[in-house]
Amino acid sequence: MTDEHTLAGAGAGEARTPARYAYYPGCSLHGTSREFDESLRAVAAALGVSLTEIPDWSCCGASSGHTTDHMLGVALPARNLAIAEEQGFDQVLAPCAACYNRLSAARLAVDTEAGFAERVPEIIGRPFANSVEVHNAVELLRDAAPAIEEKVAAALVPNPLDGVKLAAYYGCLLVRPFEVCGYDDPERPTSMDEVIAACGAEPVDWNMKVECCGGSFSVSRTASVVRLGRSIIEDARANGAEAIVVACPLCHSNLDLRQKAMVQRGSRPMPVLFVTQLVGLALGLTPVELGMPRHFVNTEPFLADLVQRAAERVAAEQKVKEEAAAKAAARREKAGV
Amino acid sequence: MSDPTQARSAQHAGAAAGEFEPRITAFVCNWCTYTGADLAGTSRLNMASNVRIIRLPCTGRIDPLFIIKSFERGADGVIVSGCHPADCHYTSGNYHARRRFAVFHDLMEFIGVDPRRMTFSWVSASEGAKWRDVVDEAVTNVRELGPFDAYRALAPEDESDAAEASAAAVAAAKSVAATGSVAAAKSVTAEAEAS
Amino acid sequence: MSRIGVFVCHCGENIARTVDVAAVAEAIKDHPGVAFATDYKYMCSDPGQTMVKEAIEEHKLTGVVIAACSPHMHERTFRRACDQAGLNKYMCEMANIREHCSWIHEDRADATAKAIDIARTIVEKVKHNKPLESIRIPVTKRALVIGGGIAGIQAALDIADGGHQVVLIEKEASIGGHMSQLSETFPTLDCSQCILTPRMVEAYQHPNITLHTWSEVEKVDGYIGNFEVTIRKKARSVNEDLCNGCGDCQAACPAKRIPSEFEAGLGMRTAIYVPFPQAVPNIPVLDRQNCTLYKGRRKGLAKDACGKCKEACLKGAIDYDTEDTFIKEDIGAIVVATGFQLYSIGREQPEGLKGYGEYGYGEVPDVIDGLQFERLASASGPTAGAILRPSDGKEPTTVVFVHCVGSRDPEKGMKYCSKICCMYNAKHAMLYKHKVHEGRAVAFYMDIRAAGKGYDEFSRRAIEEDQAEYIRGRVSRIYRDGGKVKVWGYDTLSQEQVVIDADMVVLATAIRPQPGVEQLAQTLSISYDENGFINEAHPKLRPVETNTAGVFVAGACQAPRDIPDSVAMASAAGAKVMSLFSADELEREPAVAVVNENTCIGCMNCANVCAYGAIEQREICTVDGQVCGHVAYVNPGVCQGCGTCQAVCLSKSVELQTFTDEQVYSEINALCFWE
Amino acid sequence: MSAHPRTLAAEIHDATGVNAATCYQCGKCSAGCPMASESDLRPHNVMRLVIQDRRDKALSDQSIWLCLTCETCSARCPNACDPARVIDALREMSLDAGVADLPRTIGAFHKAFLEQIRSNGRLHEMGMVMEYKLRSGELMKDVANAPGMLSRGKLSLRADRIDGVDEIKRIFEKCGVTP
Repeated sequence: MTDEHTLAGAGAGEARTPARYAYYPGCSLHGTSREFDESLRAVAAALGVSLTEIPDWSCCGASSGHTTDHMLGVALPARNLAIAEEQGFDQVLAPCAACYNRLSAARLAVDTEAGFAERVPEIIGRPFANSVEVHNAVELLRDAAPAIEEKVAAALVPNPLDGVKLAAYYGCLLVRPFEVCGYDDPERPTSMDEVIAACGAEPVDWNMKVECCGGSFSVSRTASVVRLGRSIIEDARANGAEAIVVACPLCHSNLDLRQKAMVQRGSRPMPVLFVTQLVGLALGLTPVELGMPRHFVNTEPFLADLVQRAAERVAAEQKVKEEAAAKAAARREKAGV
Repeated sequence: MSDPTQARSAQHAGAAAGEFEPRITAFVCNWCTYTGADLAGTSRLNMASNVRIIRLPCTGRIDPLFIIKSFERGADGVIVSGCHPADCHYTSGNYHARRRFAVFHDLMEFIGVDPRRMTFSWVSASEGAKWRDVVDEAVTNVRELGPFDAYRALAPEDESDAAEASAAAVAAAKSVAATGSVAAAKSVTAEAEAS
Repeated sequence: MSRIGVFVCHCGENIARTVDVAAVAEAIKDHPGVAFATDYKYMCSDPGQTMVKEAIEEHKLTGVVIAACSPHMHERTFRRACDQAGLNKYMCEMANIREHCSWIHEDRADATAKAIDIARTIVEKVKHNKPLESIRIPVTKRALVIGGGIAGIQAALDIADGGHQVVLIEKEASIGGHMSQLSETFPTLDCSQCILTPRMVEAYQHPNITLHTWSEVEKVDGYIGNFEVTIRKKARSVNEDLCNGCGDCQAACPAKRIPSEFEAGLGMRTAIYVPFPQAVPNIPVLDRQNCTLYKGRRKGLAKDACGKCKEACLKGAIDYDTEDTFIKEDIGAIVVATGFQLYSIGREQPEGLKGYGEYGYGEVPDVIDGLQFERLASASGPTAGAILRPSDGKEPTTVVFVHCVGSRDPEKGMKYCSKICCMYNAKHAMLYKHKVHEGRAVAFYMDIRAAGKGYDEFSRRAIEEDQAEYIRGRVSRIYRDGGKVKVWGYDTLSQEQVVIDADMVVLATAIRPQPGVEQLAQTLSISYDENGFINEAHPKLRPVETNTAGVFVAGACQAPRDIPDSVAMASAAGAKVMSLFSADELEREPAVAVVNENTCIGCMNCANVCAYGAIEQREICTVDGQVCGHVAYVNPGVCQGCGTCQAVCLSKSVELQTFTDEQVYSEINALCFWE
Repeated sequence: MSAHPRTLAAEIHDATGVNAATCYQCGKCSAGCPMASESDLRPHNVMRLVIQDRRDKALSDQSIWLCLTCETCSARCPNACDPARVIDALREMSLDAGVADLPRTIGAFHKAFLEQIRSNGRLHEMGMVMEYKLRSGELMKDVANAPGMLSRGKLSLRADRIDGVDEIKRIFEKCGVTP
């Protein structure tokens, strides 16, 4: 029964109705991670996916909610699902991994826990049939991978991401617990790697894909976050990644905002991109449109480098062409004389 | 899965209050379910005491008339249980039984018995706990349906003619075992009714 | 008027605790047709049986009901007693008031009432029992052993030495099974090949043993003493009579990079191959999946793409066009010894298993399983016995051994204990330390289960003498970290996280039954448990019998087993077979169907549903020999007594002895609920 | 324990559906726990306390508040003991019992967070940080980042309050939660 919603659309976009989502941005995308919101909207537009923000949506409670009270942790997300239902939607897009996890967990709880199906509507004071599927941004992009590939191939300008080594970082909330998320393998997820590949970049094989970054301790227990974040960044670096790709505001602010404390002085900073920003770049959107300047780890050197390498590739190709042309010309002359 | 203890606690409460206590006859095969019931015993799995077991070599041996007969003799419910499909000790007996009872099930209301009074299940020799659950669930269900006395009138001392009353339905069920068609069965029974 | 004696057993306290046995005897005493009723502490005891015998004489009993345990427990016992007292043994039945009553109820009143019902029901049945004679059937003194591992070999040799014919079939190209892959064996560290190979040869050369390798059971008909087994000999493409095992074909084969099953993927083989040098028989098979010629044929090439082995074979033993052949064997008894497989925990998982992505098996080359380590440690293995890790062929200086991978793991693997891993992990740690003295061997375990002669001493030796570091705790993650393999563990004794930079990790993955054992079990109509292991007839008293008479079980196909257990079990099965073969005929319950020719309308519904083909059509002739119709006839030798025919009989003309309509209806009526 | 006729394990079972008795202390949870090095009780120790019905220690130990709910333990548990969920339940009980020894900072964080939601329906990070600092006393920590956050538009000074804020208040009341 839980599969019905958590697994829906996994690996099969066509299984889902034409991409029309009730959009649940969540607090972070209105605050510390607005570039996630901006880049998602931009990419969605480019891919022809319609997002309708859930009117008057409220916070999902994040870890503070369920840590304090199980029912609170279910009721807060449920209110938003109920509104989406009211609006006649059958699927919600929750790009923030924390929100996605809480919304999905709430769905599961209402489906499986005794009495919840009755108590939750009573508590949120709204009718609630628990009929709305919850999906995350990676899921959306994985299913759109073919479309992305096409667009990248069709582009007139060279793809700046061509061959760039990127580490897909899933963290916890996107893949665990499997009963709640279930759209990808909890130990060896591949969805974000598929998106990276679709963008023409090269996903690196590394070890910290699903390790925890310290999540909600960013403010309250920074030391832990720094310790955990360091091992993640160093492993990505050790495996040749030029940047880390994430789909979770918590992971992002931890790895981006706290990175100074994580890496030794002098070592090259490791840009941390939202998966939507990555796709945006592949689709030819500008860094500004994608909110890149909002990052703490300056992405400009990285982006400049990409452009540079792209230019070099073009030049190289050009050279080959010209030489070929020259040879041909020479042969023609011989023949002519 | 209904709460296993429910049936029993209710039973003792009921017995005390002199309330309705379902009487259930179980037709089980010797190799799987009977042995499974033995296992329930050796595992000391407590269960409702309303069920009386009649041992047969195989569910394939169970003649639908047995079931009708049981109801006619005042059983409030009947359990038929044998080996899992493909596990039949006699390779295919339970398959034929299944085929037959599928039809028989359709004919139940026709002969005035609420199908919910019947439980068909597969309990293997290693499923003592499952047998316990089958028994307790059957008892709970039948208790809800209340006593069955539609056939009381049909219960004379000489059973034979009472048997005739429902023989038509059975003949139908049997002919299906041969023809495999429910429609055929229904028509046969209909004729029997008409005549 | 029948005179039935009812004997109610206390079974010590087992029945008496919850059932008022005296009350049962009292209540049944006045039941019509009951001549005598009593209760006693242990009916199955000698005095108890004597009591039954005396009562039969004294009260001129025509039938006996023993209200005690399950008929599966003691029916034989009491029927024998009646027989000795001169009462036809089929006039004796058990009323099960223990398993089906006293053991499953608490309320004494309920239980007693039910016990009386049960006794009454059986009394009513016995009233309609008829004296019957047991059926005597001939026994074919020829055994089939399925599986050529150590268990199968042992069973085959024991039976053959006992002077009986044995057909031994093996689905692989050679007998020997997993034991032939092992390096050394616990707890003695003697070389596996050295003790096994002679047995393999012995089995091959034994005058009483017919060996079919590259063969499988296709079909089994008949019953104990009289099975007819169809064996599929898979197309070998090599004529077993002509081949002299010179090996020229292998040398000539161009397809040389096929992962060898025998080397657990650590070595390569050719497309035409003998699995290993000591193979028995030393006759190659052609692996058509990987053969260049057959690949070509599958592509539909006009002419054959290869043919080198055929050219190379001076005996002309190779034939590319052979097909599977089928041979029928008359068999009296069958021993199932199909053995085990190791649970492979790579990315592809069997239905319903979550697998172990966290352990990186199949992705990190230096994470291997127990069998692969056996091959590394084996003198005949791909490294000639040197412990070298797969990724770069270097000698690992730190090796981690992980116990219970997929075992004792209800959530992600098997919930049972695989039994042999604790021992072979200790062995592996030792072998490694013996070969790499400076090396570090770390074992993560949950419990050390070393119950067996010399077993605990052995595993202690690994720790005390060979300094294997044993850490109590499961491993959480294993991944490649540069040239190392990182292992995240936890020491629950020192309460610390443990991270080890290993060079190689050996996973002791769970023991599972061979694939396809379910189908085989269904072919033999024997049962298997939820893990696919063959069920024994009784966990304590009939450990090598199955629920189908004449079919026995030995070795790891019944549960995870080590070599000594498998061999012991095989010899036990062999002994069972020989006791079956000790008589020329065997007795069978006369539970067979009989047709009443006067009422049979010859519709042959019964024949259609009979799973044993026991029912044939017979012509009815008039006095002057004119055929005037036909009726059904049941062959008592073939009939197994399921009674399906009776249930579908439209004219009530077929009757299953011991379960007649009369008997069943009496039982139903005995449960008359109208007060 | 007389105040608690029922065992801790029984209450955990009601709250989470987890049968603590299935935990055989293999330590796989603790082997992968990212916070193990920082907390005295590791996931399997917590399970042990539940099995042994050591309520006081289980509810009052600080470790349960150091759990990141990253779910690694639950994802790899061989017995579906779901330590993450059990710890969640323990935290709740611990608060109800008023014995929670949560590090001031973390407690302050959760309180500040929930206070924000209760009064605005959404998280106003700036407000949250203020609230948090007042509660935690860590007034100067992270101020260095604040300007950067503001300049990058990551912190807004104005809280956006939702219309249905009363609904949210009611949800908190009905769940009996007052930050």
